Amino acid sequence: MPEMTLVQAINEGIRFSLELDPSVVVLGEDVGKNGGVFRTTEGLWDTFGDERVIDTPLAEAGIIGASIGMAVNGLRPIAEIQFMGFIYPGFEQIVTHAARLRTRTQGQYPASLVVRVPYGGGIRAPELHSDSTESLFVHIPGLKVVVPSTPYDAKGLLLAAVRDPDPVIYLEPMKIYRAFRGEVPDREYEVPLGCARQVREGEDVTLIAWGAMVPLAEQAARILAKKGISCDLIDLRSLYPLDEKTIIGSVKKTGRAVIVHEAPKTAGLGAELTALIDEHAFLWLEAPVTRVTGFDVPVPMFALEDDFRPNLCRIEEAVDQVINF
Amino acid sequence: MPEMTLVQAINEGIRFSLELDPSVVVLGEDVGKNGGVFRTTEGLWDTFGDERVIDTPLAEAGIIGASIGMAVNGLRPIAEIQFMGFIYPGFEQIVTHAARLRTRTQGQYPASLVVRVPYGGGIRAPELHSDSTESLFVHIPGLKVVVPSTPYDAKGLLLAAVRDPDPVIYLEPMKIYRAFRGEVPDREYEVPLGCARQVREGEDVTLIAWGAMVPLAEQAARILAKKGISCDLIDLRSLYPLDEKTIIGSVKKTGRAVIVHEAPKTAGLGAELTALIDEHAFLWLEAPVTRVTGFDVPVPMFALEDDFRPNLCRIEEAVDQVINF
Amino acid sequence: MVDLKQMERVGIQLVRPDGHLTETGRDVWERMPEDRKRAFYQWMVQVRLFDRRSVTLQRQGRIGTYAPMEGQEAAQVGSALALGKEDWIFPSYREHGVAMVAGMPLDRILLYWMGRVEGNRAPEGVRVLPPYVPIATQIPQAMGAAWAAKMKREPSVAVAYFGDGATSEGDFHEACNFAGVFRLPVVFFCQNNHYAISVPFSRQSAVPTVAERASAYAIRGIQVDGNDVLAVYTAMEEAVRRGKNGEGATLIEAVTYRRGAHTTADDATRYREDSEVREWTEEKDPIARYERLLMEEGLLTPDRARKWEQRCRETVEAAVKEAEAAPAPPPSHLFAHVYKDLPPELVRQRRQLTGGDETHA
Amino acid sequence: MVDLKQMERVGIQLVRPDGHLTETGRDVWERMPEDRKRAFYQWMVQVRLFDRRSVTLQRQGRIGTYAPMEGQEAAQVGSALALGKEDWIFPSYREHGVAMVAGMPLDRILLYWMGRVEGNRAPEGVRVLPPYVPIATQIPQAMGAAWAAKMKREPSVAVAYFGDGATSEGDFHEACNFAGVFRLPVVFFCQNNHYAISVPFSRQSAVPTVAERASAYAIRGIQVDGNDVLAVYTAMEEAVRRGKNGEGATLIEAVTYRRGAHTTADDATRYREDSEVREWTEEKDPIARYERLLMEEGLLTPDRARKWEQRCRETVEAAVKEAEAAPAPPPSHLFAHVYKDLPPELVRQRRQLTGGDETHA
Ligand SMILES: Cc1ncc(C[n+]2csc(CCOP(=O)(O)OP(=O)(O)O)c2C)c(N)n1
Ligand SMILES: Cc1ncc(C[n+]2csc(CCOP(=O)(O)OP(=O)(O)O)c2C)c(N)n1
Ligand SMILES: [Mg+2]
Ligand SMILES: [Mg+2]
Repeated sequence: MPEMTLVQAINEGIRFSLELDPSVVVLGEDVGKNGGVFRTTEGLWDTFGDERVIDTPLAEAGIIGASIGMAVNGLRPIAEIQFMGFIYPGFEQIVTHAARLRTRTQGQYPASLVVRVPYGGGIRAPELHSDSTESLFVHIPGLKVVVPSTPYDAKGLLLAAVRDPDPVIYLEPMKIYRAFRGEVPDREYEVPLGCARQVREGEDVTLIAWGAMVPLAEQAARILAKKGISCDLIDLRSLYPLDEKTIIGSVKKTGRAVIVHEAPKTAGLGAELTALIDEHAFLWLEAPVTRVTGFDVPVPMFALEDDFRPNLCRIEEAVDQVINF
Repeated sequence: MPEMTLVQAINEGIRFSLELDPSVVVLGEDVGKNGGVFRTTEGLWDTFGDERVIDTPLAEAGIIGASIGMAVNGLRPIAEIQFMGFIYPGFEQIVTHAARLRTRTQGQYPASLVVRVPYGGGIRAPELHSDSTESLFVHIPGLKVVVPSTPYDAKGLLLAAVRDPDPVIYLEPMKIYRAFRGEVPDREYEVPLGCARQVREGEDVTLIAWGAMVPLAEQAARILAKKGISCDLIDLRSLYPLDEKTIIGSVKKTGRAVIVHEAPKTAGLGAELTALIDEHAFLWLEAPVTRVTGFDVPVPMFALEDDFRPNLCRIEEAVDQVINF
Repeated sequence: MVDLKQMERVGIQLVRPDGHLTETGRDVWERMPEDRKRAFYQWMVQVRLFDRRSVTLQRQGRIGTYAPMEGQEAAQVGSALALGKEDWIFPSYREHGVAMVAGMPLDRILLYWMGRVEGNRAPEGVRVLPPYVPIATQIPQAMGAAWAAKMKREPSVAVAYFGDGATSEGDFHEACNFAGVFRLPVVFFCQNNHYAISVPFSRQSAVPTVAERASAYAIRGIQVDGNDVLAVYTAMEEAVRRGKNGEGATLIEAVTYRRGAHTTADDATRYREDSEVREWTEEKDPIARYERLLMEEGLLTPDRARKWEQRCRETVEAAVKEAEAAPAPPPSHLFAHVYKDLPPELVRQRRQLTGGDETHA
Repeated sequence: MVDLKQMERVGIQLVRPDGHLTETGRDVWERMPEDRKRAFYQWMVQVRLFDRRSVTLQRQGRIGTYAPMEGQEAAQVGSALALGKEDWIFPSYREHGVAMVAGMPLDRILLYWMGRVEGNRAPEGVRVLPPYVPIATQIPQAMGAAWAAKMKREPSVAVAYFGDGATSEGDFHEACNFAGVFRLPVVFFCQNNHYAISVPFSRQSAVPTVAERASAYAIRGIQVDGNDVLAVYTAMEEAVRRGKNGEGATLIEAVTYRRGAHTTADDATRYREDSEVREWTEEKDPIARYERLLMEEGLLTPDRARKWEQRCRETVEAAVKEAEAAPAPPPSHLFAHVYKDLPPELVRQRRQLTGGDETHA
């Protein structure tokens, strides 16, 4: 099986989607001739032409609004927003329309589209390029939100997202775009939305992470294992819907949970996960659910980004804390 | 002391602000000659003129962007967004700039401004007029978010918000704009941001609510009192920063908490409150923190809005549940 | 065909306010089939009666807040009649006239204003999207639908209906710009009724017409007398033809006036002069003008007018009855169309709402 | 004063690419003080050397991703030199030249590209906002700052600097529209360098110039040769004068070219022809042209040019040293300016970060 980076796997996923379904189109800034600023769409413009891989003007509301209109009229758009920090001009179109069109039209126009968004920090990107505001989208009923953390999942989730009847925000953790390679089957396959990935089995504490936090949590789990603490590590993959069964099941087993995310803490997705666990596994909990997150400050410029982001030390401390509560 | 509705008290607050500080300006759609679609700015245009109470073109990014620029250049803008469902075109200006300008300029330009936003449902308003997406703003570091639920607080919080050095999202619960009158001193006073209001003292369960949910929770508390259950009812008033002391103190006393909000449940502010309580009062909790919220569906058109919104029955049930857990 | 190019920017008028045809108007008129001439009238009357009835229904508390469109009948009927079944309509909240002409049943329109989401759904084959309440948001979507048609090589246009106020929003700009760059078969149909709620157009725009904004996008811009149904129809027909011919987008500004308040919750006397309202009502009414023309041309008699009015009233009444009799869906209908398949948390929430009663809505 | 009105839409050029003055250019030149003539040159050289040095620093890993502006020196220097201390500058991420001229110390600009937020803060009295990275967002804010100046009756303009790509964003439209409606003293200064990253202007706009978009807002629109420092300066001076005179806003399109990549992370060969780059570099360079003029006018000798270059290099080196020596703030600096006063949760988080060390950052 070929080994690829996350970026290559996403590219594969898009390529397969374009090949398999003539109604799929890709649109966004620099996605065509340039192959995307991260090369995610590399080669697609050459293969599928200017009508299916479209460089648009610089206007996010235009891109997402157009995508909704295309979906209404029978296409399957994959829109790219260049960085999560630049999705906000298109926020209204997502929140007010993409998310609600199925309900508003009683199933007639479900706005089946995918919005791909590189997100998160850790790559010393310029200012305002490192937002991680996934919880904003998770709060909006009608949307689905997914994040791959392995090349395998990247392709499979993308194929699933494109075929999904509902609008999907597909987040791409930039930090691990090229951090490692993984096996990616050279065929059509789907990783179903709504299912978490059990990365590692353990008994003492549940670790929940997604995107670029997964390899970090894995590393933490390995270190902790040496100290005799065994972690049940869950890669959420699907931020909405949540795989409650896996999450709750794990916490019932371990009695303890640590959530790791890059976004600021207050009202981040960690809060929802805590509340979910509290609701469904209250009697099993041996310690408060603990969040290791970005601090509640604007995502800093890169000189301080390592101080802002969760790190091994903070994860270990949190695990210590819940173990010794 | 004069008795006023919430709308009148807000109007008073704006009027005082305009009188006390010549750098205060009011801008938005229909805020001038028309006095605001809810009459919140009634009479102000006549008194303060077209230069200080400004009818703008229909463009929310323009309104909020202009407000930020005004703040940079020494004015104190009070921007009105007509309904919360229409704030999203201005979302980028709020999230990317208003919230971060103090940090980005190292204190030089703090973007001291107020964005007033009528929000929530329950008034049989037309479609898409009833959003309650406060948690989106609470998640953004750099913003403050407040909601009055009494005329007294409405004026006092507004005066405090206008003078606050940080950008404040001032939410106005439309449902109780005119639902009742309350005493409002005819003088300058501030209700400090960051402080909750203890509405009712009780021993058995903590009820947390804000905005239009406060009178509902009060009613529930009265009914429950008759059944022998005493509620400690907290009106948050300040959604960010949270008055942790009051919240945690109450839960430590009662051991139980029910949170009531109109917004959908998943990743709503109730999640953060649950996580906060879990973090700080874990050992005091006798039952899971329970959320009574809007369902995770797009805010419906008004025929079904009563089914969507929290009601007495659901609050009582939740209290029953946590009491009998 | 009429050479509209010549008339750009001056505002096209084919029927004068006094009901007389202009010279070009006469040309257009001669070539127009009689049933179309009648259709203009019939629809305008029907739309107006529906609108008036709706205002009354609101006063009686039988529907919620309503957005009246009286005064804009020519703009709506004229434009909608120029569209085919293959064309897409992305309306605002004031386009009841457009929706009706396009095939939206009257009772559904009423249901919408009763706060019933079922009123949003068009019958099969009627390409009318639900009313777009957040201003200007429909414009990029219409552009996208047009783009899809172009890619699929389908001869169809998409029309975005919006008001003068909407032209201030970024969405208007972005949509027009895409339409220009990609030469899309989209029609931007702006009813300039002079106000965005209370804000006059002069505070919305420093240029005196919406139409001239087209030049910033290299798309065609036309200003028509929006109270002249013939002119509106002709302009729209030409825009549709151009779109389907691959000649790109058109921005049509139909200059008109809403006689009533912005919505039934609005008090228009706070910001409009009586004399202005009177002028538009008495001198520039779209129906009176056209009625006069039809009578003069021998296509209408007072008697037939009365009969038609009667028939419209019946149609409207039947729709009111039907809407009011439409069985209310159960509360669980909240969950019916949020996702194709409900996630577990939503299944639980629905159960909570129904108290365990799991029958599908 | 030069009558710019006449030259609107055709693109103003006062110095030809070969370094010769046009007829009008000669007029302008004669009336220009000598120190200004030198300043143009001196700043352009300094800016270019700074820019080249920054690219090298990036390659050496001493600063982060950097946005080079070589080729746009005339547009930036010419426009910035027309501003006074009382004027506000809302720049994009490529306006190092503008910032420098306006008084932003070079080491701060470098600090910014080292990922240090302290680089964002201008010294007292320097009205330069931090670089605006999200495209077009600075435009409404500049408009608002100008509005405040107008209300306060202060003779000052606000300038929004942005690129050709930015004109596609809704924010551009909304800001221009407000500026037209309220006649605000704002200058919209667009450097049309032909590309938004890889996307050529022809895919950004169906109209061939940015300047003509001004007509949609009833504001003045001017296209200037952005590589002609004299023309840029003159256009900007006039726009500033108009603004301060209550004549409203101006949209200036400075036609220019970025020689290098979009940023150091970009590979421009993927989307630009070599020949195009060569043409702009060899035939239209803003500095070469002006250098030639100065030499011909006897204001510059090769020797003085070398000396000036040397001095600039030293200035830049000193700034590099200073920036690299600037003590890094502690991690707790993350919390230094989030709010005026830290809420309890943030106090706790800061403590968590510092391990209890509560010294203020
Ligand atoms: C984005 C947004 N902002 C504000 C509103 C509130 N609002 C509803 S209608 C309206 C005026 C619209 O005016 P115009 O576009 O001229 O259309 P008209 O109502 O005159 O038909 C406003 C401000 C809204 N619905 N959406
Ligand atoms: C809202 C937003 N969308 C996308 C981006 C990503 N991006 C950064 S620069 C750029 C191109 C800008 O082009 P232009 O406005 O012409 O300015 P130039 O870089 O040529 O100076 C893009 C798309 C961004 N920064 N902000
Ligand atoms: Mg209008
Ligand atoms: Mg550019």
